[in-house]
Amino acid sequence: MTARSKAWLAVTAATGLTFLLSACGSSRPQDSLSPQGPEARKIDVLFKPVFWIAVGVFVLVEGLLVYALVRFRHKPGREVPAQVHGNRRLEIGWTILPTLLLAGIAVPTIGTIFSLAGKPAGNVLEVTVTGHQWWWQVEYPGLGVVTANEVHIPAGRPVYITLSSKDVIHSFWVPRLAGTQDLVPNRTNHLTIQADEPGVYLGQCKEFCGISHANMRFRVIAQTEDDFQAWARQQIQLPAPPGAEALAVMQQVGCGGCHTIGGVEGFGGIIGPDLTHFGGRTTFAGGMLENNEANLTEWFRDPQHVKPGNDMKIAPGGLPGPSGLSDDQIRALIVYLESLQ
Amino acid sequence: MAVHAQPSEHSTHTSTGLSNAKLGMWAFLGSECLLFGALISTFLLYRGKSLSGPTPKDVYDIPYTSVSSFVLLMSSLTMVLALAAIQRGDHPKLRVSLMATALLGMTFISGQVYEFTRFVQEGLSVRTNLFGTSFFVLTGFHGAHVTGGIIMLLSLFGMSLDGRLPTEKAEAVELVGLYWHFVDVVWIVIFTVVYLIPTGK
Amino acid sequence: MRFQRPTATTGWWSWATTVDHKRIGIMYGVTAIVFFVVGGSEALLMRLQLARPNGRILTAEAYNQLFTMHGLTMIFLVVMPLGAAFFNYMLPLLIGARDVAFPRLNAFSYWVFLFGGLFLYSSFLLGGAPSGGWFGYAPLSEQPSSHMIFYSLGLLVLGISSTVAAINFAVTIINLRAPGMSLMRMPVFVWMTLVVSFLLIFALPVLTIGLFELFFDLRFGTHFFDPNFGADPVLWQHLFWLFGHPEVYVLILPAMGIVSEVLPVFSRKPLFGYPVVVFSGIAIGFMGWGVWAHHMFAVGLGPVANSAFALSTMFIAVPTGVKIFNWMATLWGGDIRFKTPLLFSLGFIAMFIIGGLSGVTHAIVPSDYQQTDTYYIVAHFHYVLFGGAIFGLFSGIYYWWPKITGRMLSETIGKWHFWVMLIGFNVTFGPFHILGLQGMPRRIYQYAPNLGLNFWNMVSTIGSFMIALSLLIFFYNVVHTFRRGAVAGEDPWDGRTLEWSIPSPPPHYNFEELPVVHSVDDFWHRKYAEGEGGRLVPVVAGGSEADREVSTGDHGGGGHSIHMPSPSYFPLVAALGLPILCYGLIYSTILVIDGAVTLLVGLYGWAVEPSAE
Amino acid sequence: METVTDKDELAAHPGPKQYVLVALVLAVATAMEVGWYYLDVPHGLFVALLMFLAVLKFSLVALWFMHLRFDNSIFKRLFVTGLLLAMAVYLIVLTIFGALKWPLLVGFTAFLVVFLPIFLIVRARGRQAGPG
Repeated sequence: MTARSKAWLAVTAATGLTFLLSACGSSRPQDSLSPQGPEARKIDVLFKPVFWIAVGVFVLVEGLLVYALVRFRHKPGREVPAQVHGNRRLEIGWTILPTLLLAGIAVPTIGTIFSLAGKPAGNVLEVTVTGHQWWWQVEYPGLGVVTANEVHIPAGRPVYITLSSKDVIHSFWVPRLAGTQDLVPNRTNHLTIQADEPGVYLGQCKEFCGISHANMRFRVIAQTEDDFQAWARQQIQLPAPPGAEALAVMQQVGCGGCHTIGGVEGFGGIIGPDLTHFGGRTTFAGGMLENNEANLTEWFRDPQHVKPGNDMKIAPGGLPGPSGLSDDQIRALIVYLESLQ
Repeated sequence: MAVHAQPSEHSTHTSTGLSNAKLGMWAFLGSECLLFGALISTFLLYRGKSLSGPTPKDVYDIPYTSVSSFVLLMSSLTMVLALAAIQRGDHPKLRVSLMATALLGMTFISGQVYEFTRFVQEGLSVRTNLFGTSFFVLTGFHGAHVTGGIIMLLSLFGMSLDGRLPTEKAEAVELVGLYWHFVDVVWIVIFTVVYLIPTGK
Repeated sequence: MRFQRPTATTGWWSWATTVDHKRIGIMYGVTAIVFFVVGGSEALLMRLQLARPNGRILTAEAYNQLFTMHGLTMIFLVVMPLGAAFFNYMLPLLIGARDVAFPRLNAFSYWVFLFGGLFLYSSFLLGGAPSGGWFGYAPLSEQPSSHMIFYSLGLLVLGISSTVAAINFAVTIINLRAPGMSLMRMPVFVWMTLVVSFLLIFALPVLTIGLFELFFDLRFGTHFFDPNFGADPVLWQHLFWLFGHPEVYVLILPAMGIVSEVLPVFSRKPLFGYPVVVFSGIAIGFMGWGVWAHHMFAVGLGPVANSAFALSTMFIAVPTGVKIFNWMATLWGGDIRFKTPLLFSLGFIAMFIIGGLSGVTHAIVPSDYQQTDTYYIVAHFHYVLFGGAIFGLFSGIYYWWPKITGRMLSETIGKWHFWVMLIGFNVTFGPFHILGLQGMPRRIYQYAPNLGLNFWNMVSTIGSFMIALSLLIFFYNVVHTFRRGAVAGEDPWDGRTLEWSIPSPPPHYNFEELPVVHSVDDFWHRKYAEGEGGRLVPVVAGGSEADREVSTGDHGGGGHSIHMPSPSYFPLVAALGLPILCYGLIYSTILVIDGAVTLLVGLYGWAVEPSAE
Repeated sequence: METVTDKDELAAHPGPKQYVLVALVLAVATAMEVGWYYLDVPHGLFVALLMFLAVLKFSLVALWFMHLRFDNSIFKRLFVTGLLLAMAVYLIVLTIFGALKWPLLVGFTAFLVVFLPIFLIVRARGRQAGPG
C-alpha cells in the first residue's frame, strides 16, 4: 500500500519535471526556466544543476524509505526485531556527507551573488524605474525620455536599472531577463538586465503592494540598437495639441491634475503616468490592459471597476465610481490619446 | 509575571530543587532582554537620521538625568535590603525598605514625567521626528515597566501590613526584586547608550 | 476580597474554571481544529478564485483579506495551538508529573489565546480584516486600507499567550520530571517542547516590539516605519523575520517530536541515535537564529550579507537531514505495523524531504532572486508546514487519541483519511512548484490568461477540495467512534513512554504514584528485557506490575489523598481584560480603563488566592 | 547539576554590608560616567570607557543584587542566553544597516568576543551534566 503511494509520488514528480522542462518561453512568457539573456542565464546555470542534485537526493532517500517499509513490514510470526540503539560511524557519515555536498554548492552560489551584484562594464544603458501603486515610471536620464510600464531596451546591451519607490515596497521582475530586485522607499537598489534578441519580455510586481498588486505588470521591449535610438528620438518630440472637443472633456475630468502631456497648457500632473506618448504604448493601466479602443472605453466608463483602488477617480466631484462620460466624449478622448505617438 | 508567579505555586520537591516561580521569572527576564534590545536598537538605528530637529543635544539635560538615574540605582539597594530583611524575618525593616524602594521609584517616574513635559515644551513630541519617536517610546516603555514594579512593591507592602506576607513567602519579595533590579540594569544601558554616548563630545 | 471558589466538576463552569492541564489541552485542541476549518475554508475560497484566470468570485480586497487571515489563522490559531494542545495534555504524562508548573497561568494562556483569536476575527465585522499579509510589510501595513491595527493588537495578545505558555512548559520540563528522569532520559517530544519553549521565549519579544512600533505608528502617529520622516521600512522586516524564522521551527519541531515518538512504537525498535536526534533538534533551535535574512535576499542587503545568510541557511539543512536519516534507520530492521499514526508520520517524512530539498534550492540566493515571492515559495512552505507540521500533528492525534478519549479511532476510516489527504495535498501543492517557476507571483487575486498558468491552477484547486474531503472523513471518524469505538485500555499500541502506564483517559491526578525512571522508554523496559544481541525477552506476566517502583514518601491510596490545584475564576477574568483593553485602544479610553481594571482585578484575585485549598 | 535547596542558597547570600558596598561602587561608577562626559576625552576613548562602566554596573547589579553570583547557575544561563542572543542578533542587524559608528561596534564586539566563548563553554558543560 505504502509502496504504491510512493511509486505514485515518483510519478507526480516525474510528470512535474517533464512539464518543467517542456516549458518553452513563447507559451509561458514569464517562465523563469527559459532565460533569454546573460543575467538570467547566470541564475539558470546555477539552479538547474542544484535542482537535479535535489531530485537525485529525493529519489535516493524516498527510495530507501520505500524499500525499508516494504522489506521490514510486519509479517505474522516474525520475531521481535533486534534492538539497535544507534551507530556512531553511520551517524557521523550522514552528518558529514550533506555538509560536503552543501559546501560544494555554496562556492558557485557566492560567486554568482557577487557577479550579479556588480555594475556591468562596457556600453551600459542607464534606466531609472520608480514604483507607484500600481504602475511603473520609467526614465532614461541620459536621453531625457520619460515613459511608463514599458521599458524599451536595445538588445544585446547591458541595461543598469536604478530602482526606488514612491510609496510602498514593490519588486521588479522580468523572469526571462533577470532575477528580482525590490523597490524600497528611502533606498535605491540596482539590477542589470540584458536581452539576447529583440522581443517582448513580460514582467510583474512581485512584492505584495496593496489591493491591485496583481495588476501591477509591465513589459520590457528589446529592440535593435537602431530601432531603440529611433524610439528614443521620437519620445522627445512634442505631439500635436488636442482638438477642442477632447480638450473640453479632459478639462471637465481634470486629467491635467495628475497627468503630464508635453506641450499642453495645464497638463503637468505627476501623480499618474506621463501621457505625452501614450499612443505609442502597447499597454496601459500599469501594463494590465492592451492599449486598444475596447479596453480604453471600458476604462473611461469606470477605472475603479477595471483596476480596484487606483488613483483615477473621475466620477463627478473626483469620486470613485462610473465616470458618467458619454460615448462621444470617451471616443474623443481615445482618438486624441491614440494620436499621441 | 511576578504577580502570577506566586510562591503558592512553588512546588516543594522539584527535579532541580529550585522554585518554579523563580525559574519562570528568570526565563521571563531573559525574554525581556530581547524586548528592550529591539527598542534600543531602533533608537541606535535612527540616531542622527531625523530629518528635522530637535536633536538630543538640543533637549537633553544630563545633570538632571544623572540624578534620576542615581535615584533608580539606589532603589535597587533598598530593594535588596528589603529581601535581606524578610529573609531574616525582620518585618518592620522589610516594610520600610519596600516603601523606600517604591518612593525612589516614584521619584524616578515623576522625574521622567517632568522631563517629557519639558521636551514637549521645547518642541519634541513622538510625532516630531525619528528621535522623538524612538526616544519617547523606548524611555516610556521603560517607565511603564518601572510603574508596574511600583504597583507590585505597594501591593507587597499592603500584604505585609495585613500580615499576609509571612517569612515563608520571602520568595514573593525576591521575585519582585529580580524584576525591579532588571528594570534598573536596563536603565543603566539606556543612560549610557541613549543619553551619554549620543551627546558626548 | 475572597469570594467562593468555583466548585463545579462537570458542565460549562467546570471547563471555564478548570486548571487541569488535560482539560486545557483538550480546549486548545478543539479550538485549533475549529480555526483549522475556518482557515481551510478561506483557502478553498482563494483556490476557487484562482481556478481560472481573471477569477471573478472574490474582489481584490476580499482576496487580500483572505490570504492574510489564512496565514495568520494557520500559524497562530492552528499549528501553534495544536502543538500547545499536545504540550498541555502530554507533557506532564510523558515526564511523569501531575500537572504543569503553573496550572492557573496555563488556563490564562488558553483564554488569552482564545480571546486573541476572536479579537482578530472580529475585525471582519468592524470595517474589514487585515489585508496587508501575515508578514505585514511596512509601509503598506501603515496605509489605512490595510486595516492592520487589528493585526498589531491581535498578534500582541496572542504573543502574550504564547510567551506565558512557553515559560510554563520550560519550567515544567526543567522542574517537574519524575524521579530518575534526567534530561537525557526524556522522550524526544519533551526535548522538542523544551526547544520550542525557549525559541518562543526569546523570539516573541522581537515581534512584540515590531507590532508595538507598528501600533504606535498607526494609532499615535509615530514614525518608526514612515519613509516620509526618513525611517527605513526594512527595519520591520528584520524585526519580523528575527521572530519569523525561529517561528518556523516552533511550528515544525513539535511534529518532529511526535514522529520521533511514533516511529519506534510502530517499528518496535528504539529510536536510532537518540542523543543525535536530540542534539540536532537543539542545533536547529540555535541555528534558527542565524538565518532570518534569507527571507530578505531581494531587499538589497548587499552581496556580503546575502552570502553570509546563504551559508547559514544551507547548513541548517544538515541537522534536519540528520533527523531524517535517523528516523529511517529507526524503521530499518524493524517490525513495521502500518497503523494510521505511523502512516501520518511516514507522510511527514516523505513530504518534509520535498520541502527541505526545495528549501535548499532557494538557499541558493541567485535562484531565490527568481523564486522569492512566487508560488514556488508557497509550495515550499506548504510542504514544510502542511506536509510537515499538519501531517505530524495528525499522527499525534491518531497516536494519542486512545489515551485522551479511552476509545480507538477506526483504522479503516483513518487510512482513508490519510490516503485522501496525502494525494489531495500533493495534487494541491505539487503544482505550485511548477506555477512558481513558470512565473506566477504570490498574493495575486487574479492572473492573466496568456501566462500559461491555467492548467496547473485548475489542478491545484481540484486537489484543495480533496484535502477538504479528507478532513470530512476525519470528522466522520471522530463522530463515528466517539461512542462506538473499541475501548482502548491502558496500552493499545504496546507503547514505550510513561503515558501508556496509566488508565485511558487518565485520572485527573495522572499518576497514582509518581513513577521512578531508569532509562529512556522506561515503560517499554518494564515490559521487555533486552537479551544478548539486542534480542527482546518479554518480562514474565505481571512482572511489569510487580517490579514497578514507587517513589517513596509520595501520596498513594487510589489518588484520594492526592492534592491537586483547585479551579479558579481569575485566569478567565484576567484574560478577558486584554481584548477589552485592545478594543479600547482602537475605539475609546473608557474601554481601556475598563479592560485594565478587569485585568488588574483578575491578577489581584489570582495573587491573593492560594493555588489549592 | 547539583541540587541546591533554598536553605543553602540563603546561607550563601551576602548581608546588608556587602550590598551597601556594592551600592557605593555603583554610585562612584555613575559619578565617573558623568565626569567623563564633561571632561574633554576623544570620542572613541569616551565610548569605550562608558561601555566599560555600563558593563561593570550591569554585572554588579546582576551578580550581587540579583544573586546570580550565589544562586544556581541555571538562572545565570537562562538570563545570559537572552542577553547574548539579544546582543548578537541586534548587533548583526545594526551592522547590516551600517548604523554602528565604529566605537560602538568595537565596544560591542569586544564584549561579545570576551563573553561568548565563556558562555558557550558553560552551556556545553551544563548540557553534559543536565539538571536533575
